Amino acid sequence: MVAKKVKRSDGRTYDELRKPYIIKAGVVKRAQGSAMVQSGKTIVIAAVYGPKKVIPKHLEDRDKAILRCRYNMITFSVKDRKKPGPDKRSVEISKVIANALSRVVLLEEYPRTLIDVDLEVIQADAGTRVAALTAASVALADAGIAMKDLMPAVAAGRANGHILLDLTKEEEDAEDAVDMPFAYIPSTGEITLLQMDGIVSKEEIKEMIALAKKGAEEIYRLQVEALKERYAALARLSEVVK
Amino acid sequence: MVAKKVKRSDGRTYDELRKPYIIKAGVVKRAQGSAMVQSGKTIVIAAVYGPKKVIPKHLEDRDKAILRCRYNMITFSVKDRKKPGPDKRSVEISKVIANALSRVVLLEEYPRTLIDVDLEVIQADAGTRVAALTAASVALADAGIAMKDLMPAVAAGRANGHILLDLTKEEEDAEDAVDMPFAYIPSTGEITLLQMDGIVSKEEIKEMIALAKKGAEEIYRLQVEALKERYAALARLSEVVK
Amino acid sequence: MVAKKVKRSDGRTYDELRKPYIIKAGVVKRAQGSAMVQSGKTIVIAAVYGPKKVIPKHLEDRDKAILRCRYNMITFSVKDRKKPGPDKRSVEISKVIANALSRVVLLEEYPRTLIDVDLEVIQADAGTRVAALTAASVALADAGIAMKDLMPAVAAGRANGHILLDLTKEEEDAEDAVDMPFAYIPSTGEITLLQMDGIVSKEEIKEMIALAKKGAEEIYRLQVEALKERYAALARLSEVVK
Amino acid sequence: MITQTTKDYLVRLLKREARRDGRKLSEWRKVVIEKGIGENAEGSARVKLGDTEVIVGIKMQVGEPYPDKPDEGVMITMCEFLPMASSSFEAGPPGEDEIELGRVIDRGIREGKVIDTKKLVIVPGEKVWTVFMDIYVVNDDGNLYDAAALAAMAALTTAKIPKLDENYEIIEGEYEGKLPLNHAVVSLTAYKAGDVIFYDPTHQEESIIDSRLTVGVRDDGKIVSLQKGMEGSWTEEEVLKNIEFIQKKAQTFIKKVMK
Amino acid sequence: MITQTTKDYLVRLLKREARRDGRKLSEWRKVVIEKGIGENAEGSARVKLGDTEVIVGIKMQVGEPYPDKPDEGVMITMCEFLPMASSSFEAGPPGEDEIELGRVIDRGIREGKVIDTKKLVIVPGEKVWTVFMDIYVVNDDGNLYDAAALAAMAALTTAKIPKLDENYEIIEGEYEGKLPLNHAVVSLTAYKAGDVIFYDPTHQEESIIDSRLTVGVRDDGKIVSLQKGMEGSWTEEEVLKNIEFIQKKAQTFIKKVMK
Amino acid sequence: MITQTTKDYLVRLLKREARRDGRKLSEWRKVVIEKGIGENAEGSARVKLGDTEVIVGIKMQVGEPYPDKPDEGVMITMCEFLPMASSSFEAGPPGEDEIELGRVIDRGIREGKVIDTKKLVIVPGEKVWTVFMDIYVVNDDGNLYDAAALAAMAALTTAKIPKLDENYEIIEGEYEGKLPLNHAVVSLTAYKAGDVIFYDPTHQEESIIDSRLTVGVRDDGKIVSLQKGMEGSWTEEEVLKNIEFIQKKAQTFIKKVMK
Repeated sequence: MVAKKVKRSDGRTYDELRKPYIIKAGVVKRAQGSAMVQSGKTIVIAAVYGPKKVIPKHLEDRDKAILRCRYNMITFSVKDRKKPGPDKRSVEISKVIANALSRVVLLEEYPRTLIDVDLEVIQADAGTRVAALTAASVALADAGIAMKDLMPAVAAGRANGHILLDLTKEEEDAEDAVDMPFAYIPSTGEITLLQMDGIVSKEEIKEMIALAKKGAEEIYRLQVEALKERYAALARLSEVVK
Repeated sequence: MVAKKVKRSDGRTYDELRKPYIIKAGVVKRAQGSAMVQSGKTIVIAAVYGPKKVIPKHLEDRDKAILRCRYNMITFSVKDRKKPGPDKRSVEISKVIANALSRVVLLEEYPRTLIDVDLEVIQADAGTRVAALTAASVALADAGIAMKDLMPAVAAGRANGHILLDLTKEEEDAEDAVDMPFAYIPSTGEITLLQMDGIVSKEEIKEMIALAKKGAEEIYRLQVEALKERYAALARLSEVVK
Repeated sequence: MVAKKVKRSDGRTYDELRKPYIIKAGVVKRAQGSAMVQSGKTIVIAAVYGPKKVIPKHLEDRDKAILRCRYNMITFSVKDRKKPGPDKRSVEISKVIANALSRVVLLEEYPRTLIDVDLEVIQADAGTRVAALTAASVALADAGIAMKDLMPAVAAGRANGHILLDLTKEEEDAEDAVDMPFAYIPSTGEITLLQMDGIVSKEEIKEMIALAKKGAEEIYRLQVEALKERYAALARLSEVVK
Repeated sequence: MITQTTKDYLVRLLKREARRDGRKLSEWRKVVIEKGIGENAEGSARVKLGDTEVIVGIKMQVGEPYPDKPDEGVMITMCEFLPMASSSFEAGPPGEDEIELGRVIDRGIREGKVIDTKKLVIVPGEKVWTVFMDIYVVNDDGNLYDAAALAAMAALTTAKIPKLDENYEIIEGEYEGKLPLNHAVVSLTAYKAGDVIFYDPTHQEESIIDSRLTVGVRDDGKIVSLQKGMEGSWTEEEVLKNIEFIQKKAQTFIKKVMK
Repeated sequence: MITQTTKDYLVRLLKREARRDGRKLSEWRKVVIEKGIGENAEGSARVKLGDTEVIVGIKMQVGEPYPDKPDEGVMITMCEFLPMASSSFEAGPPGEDEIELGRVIDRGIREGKVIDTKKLVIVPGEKVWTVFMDIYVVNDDGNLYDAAALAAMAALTTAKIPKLDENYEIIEGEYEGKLPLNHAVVSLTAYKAGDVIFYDPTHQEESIIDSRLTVGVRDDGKIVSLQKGMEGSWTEEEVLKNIEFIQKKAQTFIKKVMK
Repeated sequence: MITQTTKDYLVRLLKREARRDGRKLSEWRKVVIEKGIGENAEGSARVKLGDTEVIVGIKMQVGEPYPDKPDEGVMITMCEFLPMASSSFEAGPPGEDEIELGRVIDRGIREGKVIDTKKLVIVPGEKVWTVFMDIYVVNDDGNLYDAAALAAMAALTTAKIPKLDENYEIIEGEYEGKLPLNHAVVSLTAYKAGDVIFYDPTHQEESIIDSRLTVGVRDDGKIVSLQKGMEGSWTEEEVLKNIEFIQKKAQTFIKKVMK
């Protein structure tokens, strides 16, 4: 892979995350854990409730917790008002996100329980599912749920002939656009979410994966930062309380 | 409050209930208790089933009965055919009626049970929710369910510059119309349902409440009458059976 | 009833089943029992799962099995794409089929269980409910569920002035068309499904029933054949396995 | 809940051709037909059959014809058992019992060509009258099938077609005339408990019934619909005998409804 | 879950006119109003009332007028408690609490004639603007009614009408001007626990509440809506006294919202 | 129900690169493709992959284009697991497994630009063909993803565009010609159990699978879609290796489908 001179409309290089890229833990007070991810104009909030009782009981799993995700776009997150309620797209995304998270959450430690993860897209400008997944693992950690690791997620793709990291909606609308949402566990090298739309060669996929890994590692550092800040804030708070 | 000369299109004075205003208990044979209220052209039937088992069990309240209301307009109760099934309006009305009734029904006497109150608007000409509530407490009493008191309900409001009792639909369609549904326990002075739409001063609210109280007291007497007649009829029937 | 010279568009006499008329058992591998019925262009598949646990438990019948049918037309079984999901017609047909089957299945032998019968109309050219019912009892037998007898079903009707057996859609579209779906237990003479649309005299109904009985008896022989063939195939298979 | 003792007693009675309320096997309870019970409906009726009570309303709306019948109006039937009608008390989307009853009533009216749908065209191929026939069961003391059939036909006889303004909006309170009817249809239902066939059961009697057979009959004596219901079975002879009986009996009921 | 001990403690505090966070009975928590929080909405606002957080978005769509109001635009209000907002955590169609809150907020805005709907006509009788007011509860720390009322009014003040092309399609990013408003309306809510009436409860305090009374007030001091909620009751005197209090207090909040 | 003993046995077999039915890890079961199985569909096909059976029908309707694509036809994919297909036996609205399968198949066809949607315009901006692709799983013996992908593509190759009369109503039995296709796309799926990757699992083998990777490949060798499914994970190397394998293998399947 050669370093490339790409002129992106928002001034980024091909391998840069959007600016601002912000992760903040502890944004929803009532929740056991929560996080917000802002990636350019995309804003997603994640919140976690659980482990809790499964109702009705016959749905519980005696060996592990059930991890349930709801990915939802609020009506005014997009230009054309989104009709409230789940559609097929949000059902699929909720499923792939829950699948990916199950790889890092130690579900076996919470048999016969339910862990609920609510993912709300407040503003959408492409990359909402990866922002949601990135927020989700921070929210789970914030909730004190046992995990093997954090899981950063990011999309790589192609627009106007270039392989790019973290596409905006404008870039996704390019004639030759390719979008590849990607989630990754840096410590093990495991790919936990991988989807792709668009017409590409195997070589381009290779390039996109490499780029996505790089982006994911950067996001991982921001996830850790966010949690550190959160713990520091909590520590300050407990000082005050004392 | 000054006595007023108001010319209402149906010939009533400002503080009169519609004619006919009829309450009749025991109108639905299968039900444990039932009642019909006719207020002018508005006709509502109430029927009660319960206390009965709660299914599924996990919804039951160990300390008291659950009181569940369904307020429903039948399709041909209104000029424009009402689509079958609950809409937001009927969900809200069902809720405020159930809330009001909970103030008089001795729910603590029936722990872990469900009391169902079905309220069907057969013909609508304004004032359906207060007619429904008036019918409901008679139906509950007819069902022999322990209650602190009966609860009459009536609307006061404003049309064409006058504060009026028990508005018709025609009056509610006035340019300056105000509608204030109201329920009341005469023995304690408790207001148990209070809603209002329209642009008014505090003084007008005061006037409307006073008028509504007066109307409610009249309706209370009709409720008691209806139950007396019902018991008399049942007594006659048991004579016959003997 | 006089023998009639009727010219039907597909060359059949008035009392003939459509050609081909095929019954085949064991067509859906995963199911406990299954069958396919093809009647001319109408094709229906039936499959049986159960007896199995009833969930939720409070729906179970302590005295017998619940027999649940789903009659469904797939979207491309008809010229105008059928919207997926149940409509009122399919709910009614599912019910009358379940009712009819309950007359032959020994439900008392399987208390507190559920027997599910799925009936899928793959291609529709009239007579789908009787084809479904014919397939259902073969599928139940194939599943080894205890039954008093098989139950053949067929429609008789009228088109263009003639009483006819097993009408096609073209015949059903005649100006004077009458359709009478009919199910029958040959060994006992019991009529277990009977419906009728259209304007007829009592004499015509008599004639249609007689014709339908004759058709049903023919179908009964094909049902028995299909099961024999199925058992033979299974026997051959078990030879091979040995 | 009806106890097994009561059920056994009812069975014993029926075997002696007797009924708890003294009726004969083929005797109906008192029928009360009230027409025009809903001021906001284009047509309406209430039928009481003993304590059973069914109300039907007819609402007319401007709608589109079916693509395959551009020159005919449309009829849509809805049937709801009000939660108050019985102790099963359930709100929600129509269940299979409601759907079956609604469809059986619909079929009689439709197949008997009761409504002259050709006269319900407003703009050929584009705008026609949609006739909503909404059936509500208010109290279920048995034999909903007959009560609903009578109420539906009674309501149709009272229905009027609203006047329309130039934008095809309904002018409230003004009417073109009556809903044009070709025929009257009533369906009656035979009920079977064991080997005994009888008519117009109460709710209590329904607890011992195995099967029913509904027969739609037109004012000209034609049979227009059949529906065997429930899990029991019928012999050919039973079917034919009861069709014959209903064919005659229905004329009496049609007269009551048309009054 | 809030324990009985906590509840008892809160009751004892209230009886002494005290609250856990040191506020007076009629003292609100800190209110933060942020306007324009959603780039894809035609209008939006976030209100934080202590830890309670509500966001409201205004979306404008070309739609049809109601047949009986051909010369007015349409307002539709939706209210959803996001699952994250509280530990009840339920997705699904709106429940009765969401519906009541949505309808109470809607009623204040509608009855107060806040939006000048006469100016939302595009083609008279055919095309008008539909104003969607979508309320989302993000975090529930009590008194959603006031937070939602403030957020709704704040969002309306920021709303713009999109430009349309010749086919009545919205031109993205271009606007005709602001959504025309006649008035500002805010509703505030009195809460009652036993005999004590107080304002702006936290989620914890809500656990001991019997009833609430929401009063919609317009910038000209007029009362535009009332809603008694929950199972408790109010005396006439209590009602009038709290209406009077809210009537005044609301003007302070209206000023905050209009800034 | 598949017992733990069976599962352990299957795992042990796979570790030795062996399978219960004697196949190699990357060997598919016998594939039978039947085209034109539904007379009432505009296109249709049945695919059997061993005992797995999937049928797909194509229905064409006159509809409206999407506002942002006025000059293109529309494709809508529906996927239903018939209750008969497996012992989970559930009727009802599509669950998440059906939705995922439907969307993965849809994505391959859509992103591969298989249908020449530009040629499906009837009246530009107003009327276009809507192509319904309805996928039904009749029997689930594993690897529904490959069976559905093959059946969908096979059905598309048989689809015809109906003739329309002057009112844009379909003339039954007459056709303009074939549905215009630009390309053929087939997706194949790699399955992973522990560290072993293999293809075309039976239902029994699926009980030990951790993850799957579906790769959509076009007749020109381009990759058009990816979908990692289930809870397991993949290394970069595994992903690339299996993409490469499928890229080649798919051409064989495309040939079978296009025959």
